[in-house]
Amino acid sequence: MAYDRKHTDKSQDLRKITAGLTLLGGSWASTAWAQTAQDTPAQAWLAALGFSLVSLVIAGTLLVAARFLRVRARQDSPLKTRPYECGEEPLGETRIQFHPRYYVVALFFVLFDVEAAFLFPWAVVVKRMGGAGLVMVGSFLGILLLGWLYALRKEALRWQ
Amino acid sequence: MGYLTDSLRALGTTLRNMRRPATTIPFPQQIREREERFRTSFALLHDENGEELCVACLACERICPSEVIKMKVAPKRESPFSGKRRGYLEDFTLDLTACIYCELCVQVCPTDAIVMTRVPEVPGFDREDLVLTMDKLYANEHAKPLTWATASKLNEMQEPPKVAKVEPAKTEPAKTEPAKSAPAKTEPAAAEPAKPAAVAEAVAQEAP
Amino acid sequence: MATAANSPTESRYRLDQVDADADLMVLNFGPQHPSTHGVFRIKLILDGEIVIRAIPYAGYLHRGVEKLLEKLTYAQGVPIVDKNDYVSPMSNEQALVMAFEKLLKVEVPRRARYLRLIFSELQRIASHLLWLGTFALDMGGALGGGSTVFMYCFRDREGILDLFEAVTGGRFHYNTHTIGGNRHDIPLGWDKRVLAYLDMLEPRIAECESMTTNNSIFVARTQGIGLIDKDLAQGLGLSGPLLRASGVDHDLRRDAPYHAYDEVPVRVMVEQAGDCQARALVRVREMRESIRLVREALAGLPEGGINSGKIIKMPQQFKAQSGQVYAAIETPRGELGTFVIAGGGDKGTAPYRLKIRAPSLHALSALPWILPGHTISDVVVVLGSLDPIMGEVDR
Amino acid sequence: MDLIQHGFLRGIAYGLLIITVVMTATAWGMWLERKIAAQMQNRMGPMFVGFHGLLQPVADMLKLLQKEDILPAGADDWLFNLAPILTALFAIATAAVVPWSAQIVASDLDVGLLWVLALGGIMVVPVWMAGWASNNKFALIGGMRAVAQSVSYGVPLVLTSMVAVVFTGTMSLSGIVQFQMAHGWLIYWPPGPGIIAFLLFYMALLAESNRIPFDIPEAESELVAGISTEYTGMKFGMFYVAEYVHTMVGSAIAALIFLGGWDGPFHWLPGLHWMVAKTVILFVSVYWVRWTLLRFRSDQLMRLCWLYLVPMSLALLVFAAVWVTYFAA
Repeated sequence: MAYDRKHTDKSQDLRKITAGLTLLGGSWASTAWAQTAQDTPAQAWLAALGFSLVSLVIAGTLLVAARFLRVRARQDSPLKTRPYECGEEPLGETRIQFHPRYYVVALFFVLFDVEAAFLFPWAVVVKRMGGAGLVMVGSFLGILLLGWLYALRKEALRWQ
Repeated sequence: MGYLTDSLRALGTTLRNMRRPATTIPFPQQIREREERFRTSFALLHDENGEELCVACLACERICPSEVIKMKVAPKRESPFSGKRRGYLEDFTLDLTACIYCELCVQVCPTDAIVMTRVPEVPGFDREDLVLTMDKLYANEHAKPLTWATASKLNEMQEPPKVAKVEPAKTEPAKTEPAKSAPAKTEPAAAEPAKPAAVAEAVAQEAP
Repeated sequence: MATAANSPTESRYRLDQVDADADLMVLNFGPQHPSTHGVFRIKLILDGEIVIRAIPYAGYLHRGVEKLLEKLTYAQGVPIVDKNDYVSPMSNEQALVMAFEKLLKVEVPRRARYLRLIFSELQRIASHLLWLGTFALDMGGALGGGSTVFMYCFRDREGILDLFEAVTGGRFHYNTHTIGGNRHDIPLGWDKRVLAYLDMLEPRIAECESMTTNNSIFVARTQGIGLIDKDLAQGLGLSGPLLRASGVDHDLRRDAPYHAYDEVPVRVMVEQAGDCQARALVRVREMRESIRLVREALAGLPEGGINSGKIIKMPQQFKAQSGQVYAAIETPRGELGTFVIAGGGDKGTAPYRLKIRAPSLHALSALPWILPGHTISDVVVVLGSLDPIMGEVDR
Repeated sequence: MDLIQHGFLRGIAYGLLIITVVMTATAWGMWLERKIAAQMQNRMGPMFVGFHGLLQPVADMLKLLQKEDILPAGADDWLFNLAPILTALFAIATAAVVPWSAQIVASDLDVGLLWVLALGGIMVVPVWMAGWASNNKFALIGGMRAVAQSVSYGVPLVLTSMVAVVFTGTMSLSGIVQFQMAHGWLIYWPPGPGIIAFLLFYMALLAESNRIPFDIPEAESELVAGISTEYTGMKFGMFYVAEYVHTMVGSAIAALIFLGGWDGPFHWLPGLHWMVAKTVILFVSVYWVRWTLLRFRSDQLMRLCWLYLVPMSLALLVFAAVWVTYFAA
């Protein structure tokens, strides 16, 4: 039947290609870079900085390359730069004062992310801190949960 | 949570579908098999002697809902093959850019002269390429496979079965009493389904 | 809720919460938008992401079909309407042809009526499949699960197009109905192909269901969204699945049988909720019901002619000097009616006035009532659940 | 001097290598995704550029490079141009601390996990910049949604990765892997919480990398293209690439902290192979999910996060702390 045609099985090719690529690249890389030195923290941070620098350069290069390679229209029409609004003339201002109802989320976020900042140092040394640390953090989390429950009771997350 | 189980079920569905072969047909390399009646472009035909079938009766030009057919009628002259006086085309244009492929021109043709082809590809880089002139239409007769439908076949198919005859499309010949198709009798006598040639004459007489 | 809103601006949702100090954003949603199902524009007045007012604008796809039909003769008019509801072209032909037949007092043979039923039910399956795909696309995005459902639906719908191609030779532009019957009889072995196709389709619908209507994400997105209650639905003149989803048990196929629906009875699918989920469920169930109908009709397909004899030979062959008729059929979208006043053209060979009552237009008229209170995300869901076809709305 | 040589220069050298590899892998990851999606939808996907469309990413890149660069009227040009660079920077720089095997790591920070989470969290700033600067309503709403969603799902992400920190007692990614090599992968040991934490982390990862069912910031059926509506050419490409790099690095992180990183049952296979295999499996699974599910509405998403994911991850954290304090040997 016409709706059930068979002409090529490409899943076979797909599987072969992916497997081949991984194996080839992997074995080459693991033999080439088989040495490393134990880093001091300073070295590690500098390395991370160097890495970020490279990523910035690469990101910048792409844009600069695009600037040179791009095509330009011979005539610029004012319509071209008009913000897209489904093909209609944009109505009213875009950046107005309005009510996205997301500020509750922001408040929640502040609540929990600050908490996360406090918890991370503890998380590393949880075993050394022992039961005392557990009680401290537990009470902290308890207070947090009370706040969370209060927010829920106030229906802070139902903005419809 | 229902979300998790439902999502897993949906993931199973897509996994199952991954095993099915692709239904895509990579078009230029591979052309889909078309049905016998598949209709697209047009062709004008010759009869077995090599004479043009079209008698320039203007029936197709008149029936065309989007008015894409333009015909120029040559003066009547005697046919070199049969010796009868008949009409001839001087020019014929079919503008595919506005054609809606309704097949009415095929149906009204008294001599089965115009038919449709089964090949939809009418490639071209110009709008001109989409305008089928008489030369192109006559070239299509052999260049492209033709569809099943011609005027006489269409008319035969639509005719109420007065006599029990084998219709091409039936799984079983209509051996049952034809009285079942009662509506056929209520039909007024205006356009009694006649033989193609008779209709041709009738239409040709009406033409100016 | 028992009372319908009195005006489009008045909503049944918690609009009292709209912040009086905030500015309102005016957003053009469409005409060039990925999920307006064509070229359709809604001017949304937003408070944040919440719609407080929606003003629909139709007419971007106006082609003057009704006027054109008044210029063409009865015989020529039929192929023109195929493009109105471009998702179920045959329904347009049927609605028009039925009106003309009523006007010109032409009988349709029994076999043709059965064939019309089979075609229209297959058309319904195709249309609902396309709707399911695009509805999922509205919810799942072109780069996500939505497009997967979309592809499945299109893949399966392709089978129906193949079947129609085998009968009529066209994949979209069929022109297979004619005044007094059908133009094409089915070819040899076509019924077997249909049955094989239906057998294949049934499990595939279940597959699509597992990704949509049976999926809790889908339920979360559609339940309680776009509520149209009974009063509103009847007041706006909605029809088809929209009306049935609102709890009104109405189906022209059963209530005013045409074609062969009096011989092959229809089970009407009704849902009470009136929200987007109910509409989706009604449509999916209708697909199953259509499969059953096609099977039954194929089993009982009578022999005989397919045309009452007036084979179209020239444009002016049908004449009607006076009279006016209205004929309606139940298309996948609802009641598609054609109203004709005879006597146009020279010697009455064309309609004097022809009006097409398109169900999608009525469906869209519900938008100002049901959109307020929803978020932008819901706008596409509500619009998708109404299943509007712009070609039919603007004509 | 030693600092420069072994720190900065090594970072640059490794950066060049790893970024090249990661970006190339990402490019073909896109190809792979398109092929998988195509197979799933019974299509063929890219077929024309190269064998089975293998060169499609190159063609796409060339196309994007040549596109006309349009600055919409009324846009804030500084923010508008800065946003894609910053997005790409943050997305790629995350890879700095990812150990691809015991040896191959650009910078083995002792707070590697924090680096990843911080960069992932700050990703929201350029996204919001893009949304605000475009002077487009769809972009603005998309940006707002992106902020809300990123910020929300950042919390379970942080909390679940903290579960791993509690179990392993270190924030260095290679330290976490070494712990798992000694004690078993976190996904199965200790039994129960590991797998739940992994699932939560995975969901948060989907949300952070804007993948369906959590892709409301982009939500092209509603917001046309969300924040990238007004972006053309390479600037759009940067968002695109950043998204994929983000997903790929995120999969690598998930593989590291829950699936044992370069550890594998057969040690005759190099560690890199295990790591790459796990990353690719997670990467593919993200796309499998993406091409299967429908998306949530934004408020449902927030509610899902704050009502279920956050308390669940908090409970897991407490459980982990109790386990580590009293039950772990």
